[in-house]
Amino acid sequence: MEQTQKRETGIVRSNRETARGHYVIEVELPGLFGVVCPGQFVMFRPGTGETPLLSRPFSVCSQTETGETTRIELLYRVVGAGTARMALLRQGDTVNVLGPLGRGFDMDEGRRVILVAGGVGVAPLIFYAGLRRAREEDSGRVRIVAYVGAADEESIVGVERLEPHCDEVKIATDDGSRGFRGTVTELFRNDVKYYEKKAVVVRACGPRAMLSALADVLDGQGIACQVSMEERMACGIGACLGCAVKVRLGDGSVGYRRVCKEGPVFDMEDIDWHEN
Amino acid sequence: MEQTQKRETGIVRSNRETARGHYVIEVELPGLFGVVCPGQFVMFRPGTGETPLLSRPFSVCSQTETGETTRIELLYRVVGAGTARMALLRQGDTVNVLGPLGRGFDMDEGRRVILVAGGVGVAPLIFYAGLRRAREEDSGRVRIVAYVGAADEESIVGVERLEPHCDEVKIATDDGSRGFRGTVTELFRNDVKYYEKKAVVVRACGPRAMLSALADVLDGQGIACQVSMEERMACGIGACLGCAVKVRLGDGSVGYRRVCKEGPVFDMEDIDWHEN
Amino acid sequence: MKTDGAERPNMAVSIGRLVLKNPVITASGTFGYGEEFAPYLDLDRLGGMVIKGISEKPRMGNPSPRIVETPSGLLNAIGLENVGVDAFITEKAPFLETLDTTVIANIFGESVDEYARVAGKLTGVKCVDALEVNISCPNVKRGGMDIGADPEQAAEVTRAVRQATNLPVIVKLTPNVTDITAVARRVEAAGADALSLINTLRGMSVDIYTARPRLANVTGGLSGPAIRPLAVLMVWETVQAVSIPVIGMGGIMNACDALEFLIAGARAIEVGTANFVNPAAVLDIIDGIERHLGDACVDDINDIIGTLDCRRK
Amino acid sequence: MKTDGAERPNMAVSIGRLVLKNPVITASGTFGYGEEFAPYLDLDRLGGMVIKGISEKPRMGNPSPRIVETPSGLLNAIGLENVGVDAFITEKAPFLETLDTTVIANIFGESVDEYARVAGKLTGVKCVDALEVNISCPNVKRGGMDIGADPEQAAEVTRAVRQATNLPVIVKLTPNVTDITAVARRVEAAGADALSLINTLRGMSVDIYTARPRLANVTGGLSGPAIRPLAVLMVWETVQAVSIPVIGMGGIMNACDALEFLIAGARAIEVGTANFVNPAAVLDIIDGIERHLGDACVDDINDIIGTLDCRRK
Ligand SMILES: Cc1cc2nc3c(=O)[nH]c(=O)nc-3n(C[C@H](O)[C@H](O)[C@H](O)COP(=O)(O)OP(=O)(O)OC[C@H]3O[C@@H](n4cnc5c(N)ncnc54)[C@H](O)[C@@H]3O)c2cc1C
Ligand SMILES: Cc1cc2nc3c(=O)[nH]c(=O)nc-3n(C[C@H](O)[C@H](O)[C@H](O)COP(=O)(O)OP(=O)(O)OC[C@H]3O[C@@H](n4cnc5c(N)ncnc54)[C@H](O)[C@@H]3O)c2cc1C
Ligand SMILES: Cc1cc2nc3c(=O)[nH]c(=O)nc-3n(C[C@H](O)[C@H](O)[C@H](O)COP(=O)(O)O)c2cc1C
Ligand SMILES: Cc1cc2nc3c(=O)[nH]c(=O)nc-3n(C[C@H](O)[C@H](O)[C@H](O)COP(=O)(O)O)c2cc1C
Ligand code: FES
Ligand code: FES
Repeated sequence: MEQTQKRETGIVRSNRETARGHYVIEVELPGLFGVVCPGQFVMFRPGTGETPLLSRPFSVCSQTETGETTRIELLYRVVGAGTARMALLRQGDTVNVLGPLGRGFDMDEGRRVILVAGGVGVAPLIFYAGLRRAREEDSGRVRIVAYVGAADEESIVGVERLEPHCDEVKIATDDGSRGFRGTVTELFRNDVKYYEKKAVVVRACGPRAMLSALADVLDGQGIACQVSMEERMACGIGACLGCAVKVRLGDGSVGYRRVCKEGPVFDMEDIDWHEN
Repeated sequence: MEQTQKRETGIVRSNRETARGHYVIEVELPGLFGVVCPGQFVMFRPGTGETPLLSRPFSVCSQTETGETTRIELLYRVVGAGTARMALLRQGDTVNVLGPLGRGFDMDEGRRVILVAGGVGVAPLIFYAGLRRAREEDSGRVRIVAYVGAADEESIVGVERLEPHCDEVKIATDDGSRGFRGTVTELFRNDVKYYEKKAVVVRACGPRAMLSALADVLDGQGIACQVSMEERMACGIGACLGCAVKVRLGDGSVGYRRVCKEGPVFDMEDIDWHEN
Repeated sequence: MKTDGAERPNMAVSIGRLVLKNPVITASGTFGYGEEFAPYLDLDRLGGMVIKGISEKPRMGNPSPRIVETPSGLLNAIGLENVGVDAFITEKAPFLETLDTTVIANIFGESVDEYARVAGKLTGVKCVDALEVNISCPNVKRGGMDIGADPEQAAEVTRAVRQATNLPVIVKLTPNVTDITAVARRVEAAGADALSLINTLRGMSVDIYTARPRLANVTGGLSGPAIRPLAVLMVWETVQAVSIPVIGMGGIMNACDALEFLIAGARAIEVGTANFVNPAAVLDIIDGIERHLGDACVDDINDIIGTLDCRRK
Repeated sequence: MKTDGAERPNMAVSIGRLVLKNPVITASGTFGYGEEFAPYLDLDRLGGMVIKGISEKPRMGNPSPRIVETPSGLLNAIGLENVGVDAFITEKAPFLETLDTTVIANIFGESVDEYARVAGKLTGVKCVDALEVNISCPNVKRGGMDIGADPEQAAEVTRAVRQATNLPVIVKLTPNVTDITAVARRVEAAGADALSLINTLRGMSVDIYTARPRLANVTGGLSGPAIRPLAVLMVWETVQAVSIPVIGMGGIMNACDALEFLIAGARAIEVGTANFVNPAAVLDIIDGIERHLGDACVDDINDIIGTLDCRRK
């Protein structure tokens, strides 16, 4: 099924706080999106009010097509004015959704998948794990292990949603209040030697600092890794050039790529981790 | 009881559309206002969101003090961004209210009262009529006749609230869909000769054009009239000088007065009706 | 002229030799090379489209963050990233040629000569109907100030471009000046066919938790509704100061905003930041203007341009 | 210096000879003569208060409408209505004398001499601790432009006021200029003790249904959050250009906004439009700054002033 990119007026079906400061919003959209690829995102904006001005990008966390409509879920954390406004949305409110946008994760590679999530970065990985499992008939059983990091026990999100799809979910908290004490990349670093390089692929999403640390861990390991990057976005469709991320080009030089268009998912080795 | 002027966070108790584009919002405020004088107003702003920036002025339409809290009702028409936002408020939402502010109508004069209302201008006159009746024991029976004008039948507001307090409510609509066909001042002009000049007082509120036409009708009639004026306001407390209305000064010259402080209620003859 | 509303009003306007099917143009840097918006609207409906600023050589642009939202505004420091004039001609122009709308190339340079060379290269490119000269570039000589802030330099660039091309030349003015009409008059005298204004206003934003600027480039340009009152005034003053047509822009989000500029005297308007909020914003604006004309029983858009009535009541 | 958070941080700042108990001052024209706000807050908590602009003779001001809201902004054309310097001294000063806060009189004139005369009359008035000279007045000679837009005239006014008073002289700059630092340097050289900026930006708004300006005065001055990014930049640039203290303002609505200016180098800040949205806004700002210092373990406000770090990461 082909993907249609549209700006739609959707209706909020539910909007609940699932962990401290973290919410899941479910939105019903008219028409069908076609298959969203995990890692793709939407530009989201409440349907009324003039502030904030711009839409905000959120990874699609789940998608259900039901006859004539599409339901999507977004998992978000309140960090500023836009997400604070979003948390006030109630059932029946109208919202604007543009998408699905960007390049998602490659889905078919690897017989073993490692997911590395920092905070709300878990959102596209939940979608990835579920879809990977659903497609298993065709491609044989996949082993999925997820590493999930958060500041503390209270702000862990998505674990209960990952568990049904994963063989194992490992948790790291900065303060050790649940699981490993430390960052999720430290937790993963301890395990990395046990994985069989050629069979596994890594899919990661989280703050840049986490992804950068992950790049360090994987450096020279020969494990294929894709990361979903975040940058501030104005348009989400490749027009404003606001969401530039620095990449290494084939010839050894550097250049910028648009997170919203060439990304948000990039091959880890393409990113220039030294600088924005 | 003395009046306390405060900025309070109130809770919306109800917010209903009562005529096309016209709403009544009931807000509960902590603490007591003291007796609000009809014609006084509040500066009102939804408690969340950044637009619009400024509070909007609304005449108090009713006030109930219940032990520890004050409930006020505002009657408003959606005309722009601020009132459109206001119409979205729901029960339980928080709002900011500053008031009561300004100078209200003189309450004790006149054994016969004529109320002249244009559109939502009826709000403070409803309050006035009710309070006048309530105080009747002390001052003897007052005859209250209300003239209410609106564009058409569907946008007439407040009549059902005026009727319990008034001996007569006369209606004018621009298109004649209910009552007299024409403006409320034309309707009143037909009657003015029947009133006994010295015994009656007029209390009026509505758009400037209506009040100006009323000033024409009353010109040289010797009938005491007070009008509630509208101007755009930023602060509501006399600080910005934004709400200037041109008045005639004792010495025949003109000057500006602040609608929010020296008004919104003025003696009709003090206003310079020729210009803003 | 009044109409009974049965016929659709005339929406065509002319900017000198340039005839636009309606007065709504997408602003440079906010509509990519057009392609990006093709999934969301029929590009042929546009009055015109100004292409992202083009320089002689490709430019990489600034580090991220390049944008930050401010109250009713957008602060950007893209750094004029673009593919360069040669790649524009080979890679981007072919798509634009397929469109039935007026295409205006926005050009800039770091020197007067670079402006002239880019103008020269774009002259004769089939899809390019006019040039918009962006003189809001930081100029090395005057350290941080825009070329366009100096009437003398602005005029010099205008003359150079004028000589390098036979295309209509629209000079885009910067608002970061004491008196925009002084620059406007000099640019008019130097041969511009039209003026467009305003470009962004210089601004900055500070992250108080890190004590660092929110933009990697420290400063940026402010666009969006926040700047509209400033833009409307500058357009109105400029219209009175020159006799060439003026294209107005700055914070236009909807048809009402567009009409403010048209009534103030702009012959056409450009829409920038609004394209980010809603990629089909320009269509709503075109339809909204047409509806307004219908409601007001005006059968030609040109009959409302410059009708602002400033007499005291 | 770091603190363990047990003690309250020092909030006092000095602007030359003037010592303020905290850096939060109410801006001219937005706080009346102070009295109007007495029901809503304890005025003694203010770092300072700038009085509505005072001229030699009373001024009636402009016709209504005088204000209109724009996106995140307020456009005003009050027309400098005020009671005049004599009535100020007899009617308004006595209340101000009862307060324990720094009172700054904002003055303006239509000529250099008028400035000097008003300054002279206010010198020695007990409640007046300093003068803020508003040079954003339209000047007949240069038709429409501000006196303050011309470095030469700005310096002349500064010199005249400097000679007429021994009070600290703060010159309030207009943002409607190509290069505010050029004006700042000239004003500094002419003897100003401090600078304050920014005043409002010139703007206008059109009612599209009547094709008339929304302000009776046609044009007005834009304030409020919309202008904050422009104000922060001008303050930051000015701080680097002069060695006298700079007071920052423009769209400060809360403590975070105030901190942007302080980090950018402002020694104190003024709060204008926010007073209209919430008459007790300044108290929230004072408390919020203090809390921020506590959270960041900084025990002196002066330790965060000018700490903006613009190095690339
Ligand atoms: C492709 C993509 C997918 C995303 N998916 C999710 C998701 O599934 N769930 C979720 O909670 N968040 C997600 N984000 C981040 C989300 O867009 C931001 O949290 C949001 O825009 C913040 O808006 P705000 O107005 O609340 O905060 P603001 O007031 O705009 O900013 C608050 C803080 O967040 C930072 N910030 C703002 N926008 C971004 C951004 N785009 N990238 C990185 N940092 C930012 C700012 O620097 C600032 O420190 C995603 C971002 C991108 C680019
Ligand atoms: C003392 C006072 C009491 C009022 N009481 C009531 C009331 O009880 N019920 C009610 O519905 N309205 C009342 N108003 C008017 C009300 O304040 C405005 O309708 C409201 O501010 C409009 O806000 P907005 O954002 O919806 O419209 P905007 O977008 O601000 O303006 C829409 C239109 O309304 C006009 N307008 C806006 N503000 C005012 C104003 N203050 N005075 C006159 N015209 C204005 C504008 O010129 C414009 O044409 C009162 C006004 C004053 C000054
Ligand atoms: C992200 C971005 C990029 C821009 N790039 C250019 C450009 O390359 N050339 C140019 O002349 N103007 C550029 N502009 C300015 C716009 O064309 C326009 O003048 C300005 O944004 C004001 O209009 P608006 O408020 O409708 O956005 C850019 C603006 C933005 C927001
Ligand atoms: C209604 C109003 C009246 C003002 N009057 C004066 C004045 O008399 N003198 C002056 O120097 N500035 C005056 N200003 C400018 C403010 O002091 C301040 O510089 C400007 O509003 C920017 O700050 P803000 O965005 O916090 O409001 C006035 C501003 C407003 C909104
Ligand atoms: S967000 Fe506009 S180009 Fe990516
Ligand atoms: S609204 Fe500010 S003085 Fe009246």
